[in-house]
Amino acid sequence: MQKFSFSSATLYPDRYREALADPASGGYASFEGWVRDNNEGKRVLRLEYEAFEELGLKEGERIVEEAIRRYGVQKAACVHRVGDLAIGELAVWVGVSSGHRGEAFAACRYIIDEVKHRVPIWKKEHYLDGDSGWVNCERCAEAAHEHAHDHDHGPVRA
Amino acid sequence: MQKFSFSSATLYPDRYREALADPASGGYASFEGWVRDNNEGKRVLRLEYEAFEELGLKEGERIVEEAIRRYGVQKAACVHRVGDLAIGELAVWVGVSSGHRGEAFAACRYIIDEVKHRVPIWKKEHYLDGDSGWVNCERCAEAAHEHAHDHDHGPVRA
Amino acid sequence: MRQVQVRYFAALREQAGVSEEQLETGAATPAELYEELRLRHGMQLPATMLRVAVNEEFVEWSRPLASGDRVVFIPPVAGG
Amino acid sequence: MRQVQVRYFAALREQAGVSEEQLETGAATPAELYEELRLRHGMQLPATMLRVAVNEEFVEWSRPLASGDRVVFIPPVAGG
Repeated sequence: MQKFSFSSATLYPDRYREALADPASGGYASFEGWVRDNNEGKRVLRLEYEAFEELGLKEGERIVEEAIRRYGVQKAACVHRVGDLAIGELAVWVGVSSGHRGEAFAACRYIIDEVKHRVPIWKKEHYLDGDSGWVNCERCAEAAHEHAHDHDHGPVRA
Repeated sequence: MQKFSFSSATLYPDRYREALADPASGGYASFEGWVRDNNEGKRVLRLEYEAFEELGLKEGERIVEEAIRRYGVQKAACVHRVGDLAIGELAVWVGVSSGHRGEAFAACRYIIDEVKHRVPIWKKEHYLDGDSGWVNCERCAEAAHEHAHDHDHGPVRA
Repeated sequence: MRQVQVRYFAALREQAGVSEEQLETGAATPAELYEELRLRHGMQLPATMLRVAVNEEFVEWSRPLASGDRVVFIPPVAGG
Repeated sequence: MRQVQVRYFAALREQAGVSEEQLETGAATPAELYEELRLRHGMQLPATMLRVAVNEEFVEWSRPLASGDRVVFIPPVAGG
């Protein structure tokens, strides 16, 4: 399987795991990110992931290759959902097979941490109170509000 | 699901994972131990797991409860195969769901480490060269050989 | 003047009100281009909160722009 | 004399040639019982390599044995 990919349809960890199976690997660590019903005290109803896929694929593949090299694991891969997701749905899957479990855990952790920080993916949460917001982008939200406000009172676009 | 259990049939991680799903949990870490085709330089053909199940269930449940308390994770469970296993088969599964991924990884690691050291399960490997042995029990094997040797030359039993 | 393509994602897409545009610009670098586009679209996010990619690779804000470049300004990411 | 049940697993089961037995013993503790059974079955593993459980709980080797106790000697484990 591809070391990193995006999917606009439901993720199936059992299928991906088969691709990582190796008779020389005794250990398999995986991580899944599920859509939570809350974030920072707000009730979340659903969310959207948007990705800059062309760059995301390259950066994601670099991360997985770094993990394989750094921890000497057998195989590793990551799949990230894009589009609309409901509560409880699987947003991201990471799997690593290795001869030793310590390295499998470390590589898996490395991949999810780096993916969250480096791959151009954005998450918009829709809240119970009708509000919505781009996660990690508090000032983006502020800016958007100010912009909308300005807009109500006159054109701001050139 | 039970926090710890044994199974004499194939393990199905996808089913167990569903039991750990929780709308408040954003992270799920899991570990699987697969039967490797080699151990300490010897080619392994198949293996057997034998367990003292009555005590194993209690000790396994204690370990999972310790992990939940210690790392504050939402839910956790472990299932261990017993009986005859072929190369590549799933021997043990651990899953942990949690609000935060750091704790999910730590709890998962704790459970597999403790299960390997504390739960009364024994693994017998059958090698390509026709030999076989109980893992972690080098002196058991020696003792067994000496016993067999003695036995050829005269009764040692009372 | 250079002909460049700009794509917008997430918060920037919503602020710009467009997901992609072709434009003629006198901007010599992504930094200059972003300042130009902020004025045009009223985007209020400062460049310090963004990263920038040209032709599907992360680049420095000071990298010279050439005609035909594909530019993407990247707001704070939130995968996983 | 006490009536106890002993179960054997893994390497000990193979060495003892039996997986379970009921026996009358004068042994007052699991430590004494194991020495008695080593002689009877020719098991060569020293008690220092084992743990012991009575009535499905790990116990000290010096715990007093009572009639009806279920004893298991536990060779080095290898789960996972």
